[in-house]
Amino acid sequence: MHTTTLKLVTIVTERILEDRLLRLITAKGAKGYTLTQATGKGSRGVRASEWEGPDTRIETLVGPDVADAIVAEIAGKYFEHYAVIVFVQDAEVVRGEKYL
Amino acid sequence: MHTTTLKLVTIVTERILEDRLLRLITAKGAKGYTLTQATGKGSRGVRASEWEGPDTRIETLVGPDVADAIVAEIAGKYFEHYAVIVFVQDAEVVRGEKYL
Amino acid sequence: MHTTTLKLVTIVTERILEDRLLRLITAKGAKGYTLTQATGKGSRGVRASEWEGPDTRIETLVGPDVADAIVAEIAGKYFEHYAVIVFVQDAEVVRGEKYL
Amino acid sequence: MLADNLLSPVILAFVLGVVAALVRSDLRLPESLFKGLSIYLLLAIGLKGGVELSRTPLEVFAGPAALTLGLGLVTPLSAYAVLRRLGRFDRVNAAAIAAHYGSVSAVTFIVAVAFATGAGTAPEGYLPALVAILEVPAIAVALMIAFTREKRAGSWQDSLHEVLTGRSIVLLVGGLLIGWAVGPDRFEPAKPFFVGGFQGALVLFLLEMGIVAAGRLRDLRTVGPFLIGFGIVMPIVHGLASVWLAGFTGLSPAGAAVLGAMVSSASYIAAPAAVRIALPEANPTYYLTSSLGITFPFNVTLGIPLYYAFATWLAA
Amino acid sequence: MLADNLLSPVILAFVLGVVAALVRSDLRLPESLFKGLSIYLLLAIGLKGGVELSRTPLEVFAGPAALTLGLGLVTPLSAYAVLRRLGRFDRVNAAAIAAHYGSVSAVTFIVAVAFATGAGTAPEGYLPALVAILEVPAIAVALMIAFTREKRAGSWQDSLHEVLTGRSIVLLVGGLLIGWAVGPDRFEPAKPFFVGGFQGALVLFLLEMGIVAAGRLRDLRTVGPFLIGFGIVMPIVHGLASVWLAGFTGLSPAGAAVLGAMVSSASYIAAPAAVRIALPEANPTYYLTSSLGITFPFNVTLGIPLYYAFATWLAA
Amino acid sequence: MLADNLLSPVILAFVLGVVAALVRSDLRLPESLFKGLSIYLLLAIGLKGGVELSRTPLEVFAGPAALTLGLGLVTPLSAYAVLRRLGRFDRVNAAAIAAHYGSVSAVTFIVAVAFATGAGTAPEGYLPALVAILEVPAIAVALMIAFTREKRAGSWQDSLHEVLTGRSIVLLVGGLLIGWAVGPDRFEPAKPFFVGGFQGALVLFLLEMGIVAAGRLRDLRTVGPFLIGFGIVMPIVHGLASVWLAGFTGLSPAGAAVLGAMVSSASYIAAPAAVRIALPEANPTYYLTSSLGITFPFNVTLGIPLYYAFATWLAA
Ligand SMILES: Nc1ncnc2c1ncn2[C@@H]1O[C@H](COP(=O)(O)O)[C@@H](O)[C@H]1O
Ligand SMILES: Nc1ncnc2c1ncn2[C@@H]1O[C@H](COP(=O)(O)O)[C@@H](O)[C@H]1O
Ligand SMILES: Nc1ncnc2c1ncn2[C@@H]1O[C@H](COP(=O)(O)O)[C@@H](O)[C@H]1O
Ligand code: NA
Ligand code: NA
Ligand code: NA
Repeated sequence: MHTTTLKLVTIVTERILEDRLLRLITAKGAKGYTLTQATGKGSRGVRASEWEGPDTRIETLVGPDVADAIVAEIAGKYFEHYAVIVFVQDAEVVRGEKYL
Repeated sequence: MHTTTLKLVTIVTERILEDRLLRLITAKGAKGYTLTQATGKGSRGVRASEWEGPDTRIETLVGPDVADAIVAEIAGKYFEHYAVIVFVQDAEVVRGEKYL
Repeated sequence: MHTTTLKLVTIVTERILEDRLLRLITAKGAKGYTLTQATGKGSRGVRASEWEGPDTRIETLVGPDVADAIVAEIAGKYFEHYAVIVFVQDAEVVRGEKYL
Repeated sequence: MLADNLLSPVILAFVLGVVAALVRSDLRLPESLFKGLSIYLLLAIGLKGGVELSRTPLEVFAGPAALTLGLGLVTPLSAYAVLRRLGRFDRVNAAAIAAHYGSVSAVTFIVAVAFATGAGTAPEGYLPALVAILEVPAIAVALMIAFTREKRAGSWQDSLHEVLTGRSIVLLVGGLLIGWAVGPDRFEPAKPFFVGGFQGALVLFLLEMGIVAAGRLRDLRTVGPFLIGFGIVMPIVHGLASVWLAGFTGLSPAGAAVLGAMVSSASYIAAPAAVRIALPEANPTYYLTSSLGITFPFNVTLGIPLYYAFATWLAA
Repeated sequence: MLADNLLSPVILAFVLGVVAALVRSDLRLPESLFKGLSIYLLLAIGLKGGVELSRTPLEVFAGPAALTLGLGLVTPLSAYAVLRRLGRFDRVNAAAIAAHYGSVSAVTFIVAVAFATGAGTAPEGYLPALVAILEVPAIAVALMIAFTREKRAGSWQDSLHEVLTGRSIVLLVGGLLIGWAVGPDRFEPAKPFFVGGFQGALVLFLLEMGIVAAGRLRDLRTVGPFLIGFGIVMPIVHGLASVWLAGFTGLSPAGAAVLGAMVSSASYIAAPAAVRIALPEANPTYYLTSSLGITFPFNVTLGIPLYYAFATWLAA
Repeated sequence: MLADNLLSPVILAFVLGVVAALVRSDLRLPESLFKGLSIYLLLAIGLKGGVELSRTPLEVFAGPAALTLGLGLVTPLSAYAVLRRLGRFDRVNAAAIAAHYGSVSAVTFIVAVAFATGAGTAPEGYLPALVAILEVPAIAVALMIAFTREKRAGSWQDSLHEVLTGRSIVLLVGGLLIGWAVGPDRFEPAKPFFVGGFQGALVLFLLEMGIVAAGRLRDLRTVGPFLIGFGIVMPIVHGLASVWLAGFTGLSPAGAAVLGAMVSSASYIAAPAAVRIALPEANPTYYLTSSLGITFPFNVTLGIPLYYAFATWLAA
């Protein structure tokens, strides 16, 4: 089966940034994304609205350049003031061209 | 600690296919799976029943052959008409023989 | 963009162990974690309280030594009697030093 | 009378939901609550219908039941014919849409009952049994059309299992049987919850329905003018014809109006799930946008008062 | 009288849930709603019980309370003895199951109260306080048995913390204290929600209970005939004995019947969580299937009418 | 009178929630249910307020409305001044906290209405309209202060969109408009749900509020004694001043007391979301702990009876 190696970018952040980050990754070239509800703990304890819901976990499969662009933009804009974590992994995708 | 390298197959698809895909991966040899609720956006916008709940995210740790068989069957049967994405990663599993 | 390679440890287990495992990973040196609700099937079918909620999925990004320590402790203490699965993957993390 | 309908909390909550979605508010009922409300509403109408059925003589019920079954078999055919001939849809998409318009929207039914009751004349209490009768046949008929000639990607046995064991049918039929078995007295203690709370729960449900329906509006351009027209004219035709026929079965004007609303309505819970499985090649944008984005809003605002006016005019 | 019980919406909803699961319907109450309903039901019975307690003289309450405490200490021992001697279970599994049969199922209690009230004689209003008294001791006793001789994988301090701070106890005891503190007048505004809506909410809850219990049925073969018999005979023995003893404490026949139902019932919320932590080696299939798949359905359908019949017969 | 407030099920449920969190119970309302309850409560007060507004002459409403708007503009300034001068907070954190104390907590409002009604004198029914008026201006004013001098990390247009289209405003304003449009008669069928169930739903909501607020308590040490004092004294000052001013607008003593509670209260739904986006540099621990961990518990227990006592004393 022919597969392509893409980058799986996973972002976990406060719910309040969800819309903003989805716009950001779409703008950088992501063709799709998957969201799951999450909660978590990191260096920043408090969330702005506890009942706005907990964190959000965003996964997007993208090419390496798009991955870099997304990571750089998030690091630059959101790392300082918001609770956010970003990590990147390889993933083999069938018919992966669709996501490039 | 002795570990085995297995394949982590992740599938994100419309909720309506959940039962069908779980039967499929079990038939192909998966010994277990983990489900999380997800929502997402890809090339197909619309879901059949918006309140049946959003997408489902299926993870299964399997051997390389089973992974191939699962990916091939899903690609053949569901890629054309349904919203579905499949990707495969390596994962180190303790006492991984249990899942082979 | 400067990144660090960390270990992503994923644990899926019965809800009833959630608190215990979070204490365990924190004690072993994890600086944070992300939780999602999950359900699943493996070799042990039954859960103690079906409405306590299904399984829990814990992700933690840690250094290799911490990853080993977490995996060893969970395997030793919980594999025999509880439904639990643990796997480890590599992940590139921006400003990953924060999590070491 | 139209004002009476449009100025009800239920309809205005729907409008509020649409507005909230258009201004991109973060207002959304949590999914589990929405699902819970739909379970509550379906079970409640089943129970109430069953209690009424337990005191309805069979001969009173037989006529309307037979008519409903007949309409469930005929309306998918009329919808299919119009979609193929006038709309030039291919067989698969025409059958998919026809399944929706032959089946029934439980919420439209509920709003129609609320409207008729509010207008002063409660319709027959056993009508929920007709909702259950109307739900399945149309889907079966439409899928049969689609499966007669060609091989299909989906499975139509799977799909029928899906409808028959689907939430709507289980709750409606189960509720009817329970209500029928327990009768009015033993139902009494559960009444505050299932009857007293009903209208208010409906307000909350329609708030979210508005948000969901608004999400379909952006696809109006995609589906084109024919389907928009179809989503308004087809219900009117089906609805008025049903009201007229209902008169011959002994249904009261209010009951005839509600039956008209039921038959005119398009399913958006049972049918989409069944069609997605049986006819995956059909485009969900067509059937969801027309049933949820056009016919549902039309019916709950203008359609129901129209059927009601026609029913009272016929009776006069 | 049996028909009166079996034909209540609450019991039939349970049956509907079982049927829905057996035909593999997609009907399920969302988990968060089910949890929410359990919180509501526990808080509601706590509040109502507390309000009643505030007007019950201590001397009236003392007898039944002492009896309940005694039964909470004795029933795990009798269950353990039977499981070891007759059932040939090992110590750990016997203790695990005994913890369940010594403790109490709040839903069985609620159904029993509804049944007695429906039968025309409301039981004493302070009974919820007895549920709280009955919940914990049995679990402690059973775990003590398991921990006396051998070293165990689990922690029994952890486990006790789990029961004592668990949802059931916090809501029951908290509700009792609140109800007792506010008294009948200040409770009035909250009554429509907690009293009026109660029976209906119970219908919805038992619908899901039926689905959950049906999931246990497939394990009936695994657990074997002894445990099936145990799950029916043990409750009858505990229940009838409790009804008989209750007569000496001044409880009314209705109250005695409800106490019988409580003592006969097996916990499936507090006990499983506690046992899972204290005795992870015990097989959950045994204790969950017997308490949830056998004893619970038996009690809500046949057991409660039986205890009630015995109580009225004793009083006559 | 203080006992009357402290012994209500609503307040005691809040206390139970705090206790449950402190003993580390697993009791938590599922997130979706908590969100659903907040939607229900906001829509319910909007609807009831709107129905009342539909029979309130404009000249009666104008005075209190103008006063409320004025207070919404002034209180963030007074809070800011105190925080800067006496508290030595930097501009950003002072503005962030000021936004919360200028805006309003809907739950405090609801508890105040329940208290006044329970004390025998129902406040004016149109007060929910004032909640809507009070919610937004303070946030705008406070953000303006923060954005005047320096460049900021966040966006204040984004933030305003967030408040204006946020759940609270959409439900309050939407509910007001619906209630106003339908009037008392057409609202009747929805009353059992939205009015009858209200107090009980509030009990459940405050149970979870207690758990959430307890989670803030551990940060009390971090925020320091000044902010603790501020969280008690500032509401008293704002509250008493508002009660006094309300007397001149024709509001009844009960209405004046409720307005005092509103103005004194600190937002913890709309404001935190808006501030997080506009002023990400501000530390959420400060504004959340003071509004949710200090001012909210203070107001619902001691503050409301105080404002009420002052209002009745003024009127006597
Ligand atoms: N080491 C970690 N492993 C996994 N998830 C983490 C880790 N640290 C933080 N997170 C997640 O990222 C969110 C923000 O973290 P922080 O910015 O450190 O407060 C947390 O709420 C967690 O969900
Ligand atoms: N590039 C992507 N990255 C992550 N998830 C995706 C991506 N594209 C699609 N998905 C997920 O796969 C589902 C189906 O996608 P599609 O078949 O493209 O409509 C979507 O609902 C998303 O949850
Ligand atoms: N092969 C697998 N792939 C993915 N998840 C699994 C697998 N096996 C088990 N799990 C998850 O781990 C949990 C415990 O598994 P077990 O201990 O085998 O009962 C299950 O409930 C699943 O969520
Ligand atoms: Na129809
Ligand atoms: Na028992
Ligand atoms: Na304020």
